[in-house]
Amino acid sequence: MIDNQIIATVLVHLFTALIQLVLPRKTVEQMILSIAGCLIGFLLSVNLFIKILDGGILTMNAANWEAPFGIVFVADLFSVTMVLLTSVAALAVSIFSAVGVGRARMLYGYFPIFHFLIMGLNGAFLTGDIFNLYVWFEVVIISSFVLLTLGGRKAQLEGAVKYMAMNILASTFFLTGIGILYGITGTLNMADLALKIPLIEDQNIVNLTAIFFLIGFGIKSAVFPLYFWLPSSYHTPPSAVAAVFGGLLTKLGLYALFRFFTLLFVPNEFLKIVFLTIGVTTILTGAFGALIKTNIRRMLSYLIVCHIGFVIGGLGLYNKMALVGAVFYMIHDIMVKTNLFLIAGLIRQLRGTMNMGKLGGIYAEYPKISLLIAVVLFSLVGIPPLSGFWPKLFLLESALFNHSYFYAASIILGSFITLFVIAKLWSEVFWKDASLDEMVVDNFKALKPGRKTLMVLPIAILACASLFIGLNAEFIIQVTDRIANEMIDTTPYTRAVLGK
Amino acid sequence: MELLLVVLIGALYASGVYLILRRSMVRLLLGIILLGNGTNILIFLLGTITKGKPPVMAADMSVFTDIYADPIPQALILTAIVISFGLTSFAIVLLKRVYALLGTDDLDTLNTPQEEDV
Amino acid sequence: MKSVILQSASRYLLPILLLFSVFLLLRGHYYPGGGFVGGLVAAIAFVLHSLAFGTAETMKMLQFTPLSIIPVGLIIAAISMLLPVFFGLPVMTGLWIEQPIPVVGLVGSALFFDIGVYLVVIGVVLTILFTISLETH
Amino acid sequence: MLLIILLGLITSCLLVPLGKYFRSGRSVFLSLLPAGLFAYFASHLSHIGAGNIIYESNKWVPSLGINLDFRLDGLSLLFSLLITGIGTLIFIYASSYLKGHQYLDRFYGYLCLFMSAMLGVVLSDNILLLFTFWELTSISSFFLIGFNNDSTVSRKSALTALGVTGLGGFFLLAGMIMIGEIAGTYTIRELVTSTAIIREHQLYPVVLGLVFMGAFTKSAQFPFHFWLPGAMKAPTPVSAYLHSATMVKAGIFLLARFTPILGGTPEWSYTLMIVGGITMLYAGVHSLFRTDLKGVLAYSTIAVLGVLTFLIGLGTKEALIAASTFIIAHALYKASLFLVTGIIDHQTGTRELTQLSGLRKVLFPVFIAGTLAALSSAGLPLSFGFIGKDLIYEATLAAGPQLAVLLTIVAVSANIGLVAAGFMAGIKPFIGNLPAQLEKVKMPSAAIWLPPLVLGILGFVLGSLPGIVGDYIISPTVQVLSVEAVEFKLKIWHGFNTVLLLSATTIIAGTIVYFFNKPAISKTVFLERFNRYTPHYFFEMSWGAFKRFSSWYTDFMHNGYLRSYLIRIIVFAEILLVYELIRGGPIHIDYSKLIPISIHEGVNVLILLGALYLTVTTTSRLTAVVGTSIIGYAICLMFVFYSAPDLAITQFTIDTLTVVLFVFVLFNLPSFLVIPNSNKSIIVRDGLVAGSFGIILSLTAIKVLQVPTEKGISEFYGEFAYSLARGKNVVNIVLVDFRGFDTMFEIVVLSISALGVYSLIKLKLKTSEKE
Repeated sequence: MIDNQIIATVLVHLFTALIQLVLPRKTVEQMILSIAGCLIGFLLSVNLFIKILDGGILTMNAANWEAPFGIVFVADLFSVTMVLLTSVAALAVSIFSAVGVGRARMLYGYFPIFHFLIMGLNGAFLTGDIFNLYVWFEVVIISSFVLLTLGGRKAQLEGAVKYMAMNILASTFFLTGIGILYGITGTLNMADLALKIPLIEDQNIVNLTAIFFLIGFGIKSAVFPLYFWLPSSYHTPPSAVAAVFGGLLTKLGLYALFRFFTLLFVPNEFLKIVFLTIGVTTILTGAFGALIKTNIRRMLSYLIVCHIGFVIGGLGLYNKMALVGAVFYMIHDIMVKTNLFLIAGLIRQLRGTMNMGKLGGIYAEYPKISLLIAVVLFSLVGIPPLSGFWPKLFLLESALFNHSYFYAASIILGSFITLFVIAKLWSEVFWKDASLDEMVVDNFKALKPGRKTLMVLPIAILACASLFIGLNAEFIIQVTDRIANEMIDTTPYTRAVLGK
Repeated sequence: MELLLVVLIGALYASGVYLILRRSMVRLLLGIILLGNGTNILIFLLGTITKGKPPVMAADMSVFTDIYADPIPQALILTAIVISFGLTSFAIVLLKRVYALLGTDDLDTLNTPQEEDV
Repeated sequence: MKSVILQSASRYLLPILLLFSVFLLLRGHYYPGGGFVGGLVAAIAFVLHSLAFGTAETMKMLQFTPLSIIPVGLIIAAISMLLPVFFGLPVMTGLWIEQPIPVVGLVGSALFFDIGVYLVVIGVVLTILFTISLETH
Repeated sequence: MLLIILLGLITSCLLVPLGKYFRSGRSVFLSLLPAGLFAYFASHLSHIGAGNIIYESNKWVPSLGINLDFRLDGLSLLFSLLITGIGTLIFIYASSYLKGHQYLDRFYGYLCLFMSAMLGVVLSDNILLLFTFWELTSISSFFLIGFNNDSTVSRKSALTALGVTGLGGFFLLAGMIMIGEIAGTYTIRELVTSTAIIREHQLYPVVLGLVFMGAFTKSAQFPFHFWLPGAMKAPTPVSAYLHSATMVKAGIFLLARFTPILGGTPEWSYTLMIVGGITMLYAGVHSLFRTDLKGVLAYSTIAVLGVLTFLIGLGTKEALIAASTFIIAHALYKASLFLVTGIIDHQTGTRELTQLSGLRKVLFPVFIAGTLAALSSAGLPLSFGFIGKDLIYEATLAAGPQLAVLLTIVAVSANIGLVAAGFMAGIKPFIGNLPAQLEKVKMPSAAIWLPPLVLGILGFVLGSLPGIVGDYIISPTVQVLSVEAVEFKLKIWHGFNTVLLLSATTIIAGTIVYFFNKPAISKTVFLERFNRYTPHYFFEMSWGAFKRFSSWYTDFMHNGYLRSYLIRIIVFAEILLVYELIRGGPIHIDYSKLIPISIHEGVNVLILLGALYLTVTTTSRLTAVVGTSIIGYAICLMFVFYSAPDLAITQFTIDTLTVVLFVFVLFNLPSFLVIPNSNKSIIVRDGLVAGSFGIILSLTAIKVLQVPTEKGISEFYGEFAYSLARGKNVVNIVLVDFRGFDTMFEIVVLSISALGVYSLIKLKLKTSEKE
């Protein structure tokens, strides 16, 4: 089936970036191009999403070589959902960047690299070939290195070194895994692998291979005990960058884990225990860290870790309800975490710091912005009926049903600590009086009204997306339910790709 | 011969891991390069190796008549080599910047405490 | 670093290596070689030149910044990738001119793609090395 | 009913843009909302009073079984009327009490939100829907407690309250999910029919524990009661509304709702009776030691909540009647007392009992309101409180031969405390001599003294005509709570019996306690000596320890040393891999499949190993780089041996370029690795970790080599390379055609890294520059 539309969501960012590269000194044009590109990307992915939702899985054989001989792109509901969320987040961040990222960074390629990053994410979600996935991973990694170091501040470089070392290690594991998989099956196509792997006589080798992918993607998704790069680096780059990272990068790792461990390697008892243990420890680690951090972005970094634990645990339970919960959680998390880092950027613009001890008085001064932010904060906590509540319900239900009481307890603890730190953040940053001994630097007031809108609009867009997810939970559940079905029964996927 | 390569792969991975566990950033980078080399040889070996039969057809042929080396691992390794060149060169320059900023390549000193955040 | 022998050697080596790199690029479809290898060899030719004469001299000779080659190469490669779409084919499908051309052989979109790769590789390698060497000296 | 619930929510949303019009006295018009709702619910009195239940159902999230199912039965009607009725008075009161407050509109916004949420709790017919509203009450309470957000104490109290009720909420959620799982439904209507399944399930005690956690935290039962006195930092209308009349009773409501589902077992009864009993005694005693008016009221509220929990635990028909009646009685007189306290605070600027006296001379209507409320709280005949108290004693006396005496003693002693506390709050500030500094106190506007007076009078009106309440509200409520049919009448007069004697004893003893227990600072100080033994202290200490542990753990795990992170990652990978390797059993090598070694290959590998050794051990940076490059060239040679000419050329050029790059960069680095890294044990440890990693990889490779390789795809490439892709160098064909996409984005990777290098070198932001 020839359907170039699948790849259009990737190409639009490629060409946006290329045009921007030709205009290196024109930051305003780049800005406009960036927003336009993201908007087109968003429309394309909405279109694609609707198409997949109404129809079935679509594929595209790059270079017109039949799968499994060429590289195939597969748009199933899971990947398309991720693409759609990525494009929403990208749109918001590109608008925010117009004000949130300084001109100096724009002159040195901020926008093209941002688009390369989004392109890489979309490509990774859509590809049906493991080596091609590796290439997309590398696109993402190198773009994130550059975005992380862009500006070259001390903290940024320190974070980047750790980020780099651990992410390259992750790639090494991933590539090793690919080598072994090719060695035992002679193919790189995921659907083909899904058919060939169960036929291998020595399943021990398959399990061994699975662990390489587990470690590789585990590092990318920042699970315990592989998460260290995340709290080392996420507090350093500009908030627009941190928003993309916080919302999407770890989700790419999770996406890959879910893809590999539902399609290629179905978790056996041992792997289930490993995933569950990882889930529980990740939740606890994140919760403990978030509890004690007083810098907003450091705290958010740990909250990311904590909530990844929720999702991984869902994979460990490996039943339909848990998978629905896990995927729903990812959907919710992408919207909210992206937004929270943008909010952190806005707070910094308002007060010139992200240290909770020095912050305060925003509620008195900007009541409407505060209320907007409150909606996002409580979505994260999962106050019903906001978006975080529903997936937690699924996960908790599944955990209790399967007698995974440790996991259930850690979900409760993680949720409670999230609630507590978010309430603390609200009380410190918004309620507390602006401390008088510190000179408050309000860079926001000085902005022109149009630029103020550019900062608040993306937050409002994402908040609306969260509200939509929360109040329209039934729709999201239907989508995730289908995704979970696709994960459990992979024959539609392989049939769509291989035609048999 | 495969066994010798197996030993070599083990040695490359082991030295790579050993080097990335050092305090010096130069060694970290060398370790990463060695790990990359190890992975490449692993892919090469597991894709079955063939002596003296490159996957290139003779000028007057349009199909292969003889056995030939598996081209896929070669293509993969080529891509991987080039990609890791991109990554390492960026990393090497990062090393340079870190050194210019801190005056050392000691990885243990790369810690700005939370209190100094803005 | 600026030894006389190296200078005179590289003066002759530069054109020869460049020619060789183009040769590698064009015949890549039939023999070992291709855009990557060609681009790397060409880059090494310039690097040698810069080692002999100094980076500033090489930059002067090039008359354009290596950074600007990168988008050019990327765009060539991207267009040859996108071209089949306008013929209703999937992205990246090979398009061929059926008449063989002397020396090069059959010409198709793959060749343009390879040329794009060639240019990108030159641009990238030179950007990295020249930026550093200009900074260091 | 959905609309009824949403009205408050909509109003609160509308207040965001329209708030500026409601910051003045105009805000009093907002009380039309609760008043209207009250009228709506009141209009259902006769219908519900006849024992009918109104259901309403809207689809929301059917996949989870969460729908907007509502029910209006006696129990929900009782609470709805309290919420809207007292709400109306509070809305009127607040418009005057917080007059001129710059955030008055926000206050009403939160209040409307709360009212919606609370109505949602009592009207839900689906337990998860109930939970949804339950959490919303916690959140709105958080915002209201912290309303005076510039005060540190307010913020801390708000956080404590949210922490305690929030934690309870999560437990409740788990409990509800388990109930739903056992019974297969979340609808209360259906749950009532599957009582037996739930009660006999092995997880019943766990479910019970979880639900109790939710109810106890919300209703401030011992040992979770400590958030409630703190919550008194909220403006007085909030204390009156949320923290005495309605929200804290949500826990009681929950227990009542679950009585027909979970109740009646010994576990249920004894837990509730014990916890309720401890709470009422503990809080009753505490209330006598307080000198802050709100403190007195807070503890007496806790005591009442204890009584209610106790009665629901008792669970007999009499007890349930008593509980329902007492909820109304308490709501009326306690809200009134709070409002009186608010007026005193508002007009005199203090709530300290030791400084207040003689206020009847300046605040006469308030004095009347306070006295009426205090008398109702004491249970004087003709007051509604009297009927409530009577019923309590009736319930305890009917509890069965062994228990009756004990329970009655407990109930009487708690009630004595309540009587005294009521007098202290409602009468004490008004009698005696008026101190000079209070002579200038002015009468507030009618909007502020009418609500408590209305409540006070209502207490006596209902007390004189108990039949109305009894027939229309209490009897349908009890009907919902108990399984069998109930027939009863509320009466003023039961004749001379034990109950009357007990009531009289209570009032007399309470009065005596009141006269002998003079409020004094010294008592509060005395009480503070026991602070170390209170649950609050215990929770604070545990929370502190938990935080210290978190801090230690986080610093331990995330210590800032890259190498310690890396070693943990590697070791984790090794553990998993070794586990799988061991499970796989011994490895067999089929030597016949292997290619023989030739000399030059062997020599090449030896060179490689030598260079590797050099790279790892040298202390000179340059030597290390040279070693790495030798490795690269040797690998290149290997590619030549094994028929990979393209790879060989690429490896050669890339290796050369890497070395050049390294040399450029090392140019201004010191030439020796001077970092002290010589700690023997660390080197040995790292060596072991690295060595085992190498061995694991080697073993894996050997295992994989034993698997026969499929070559279907590469054969396809070979076959069609020329015919379809027009080329003879298959590797190149793969790169530009078969897998051209890889190459396309590989050059993107290269380009990005070049851009990155460029910006990394050229762009140096100063710290002062913005993000």
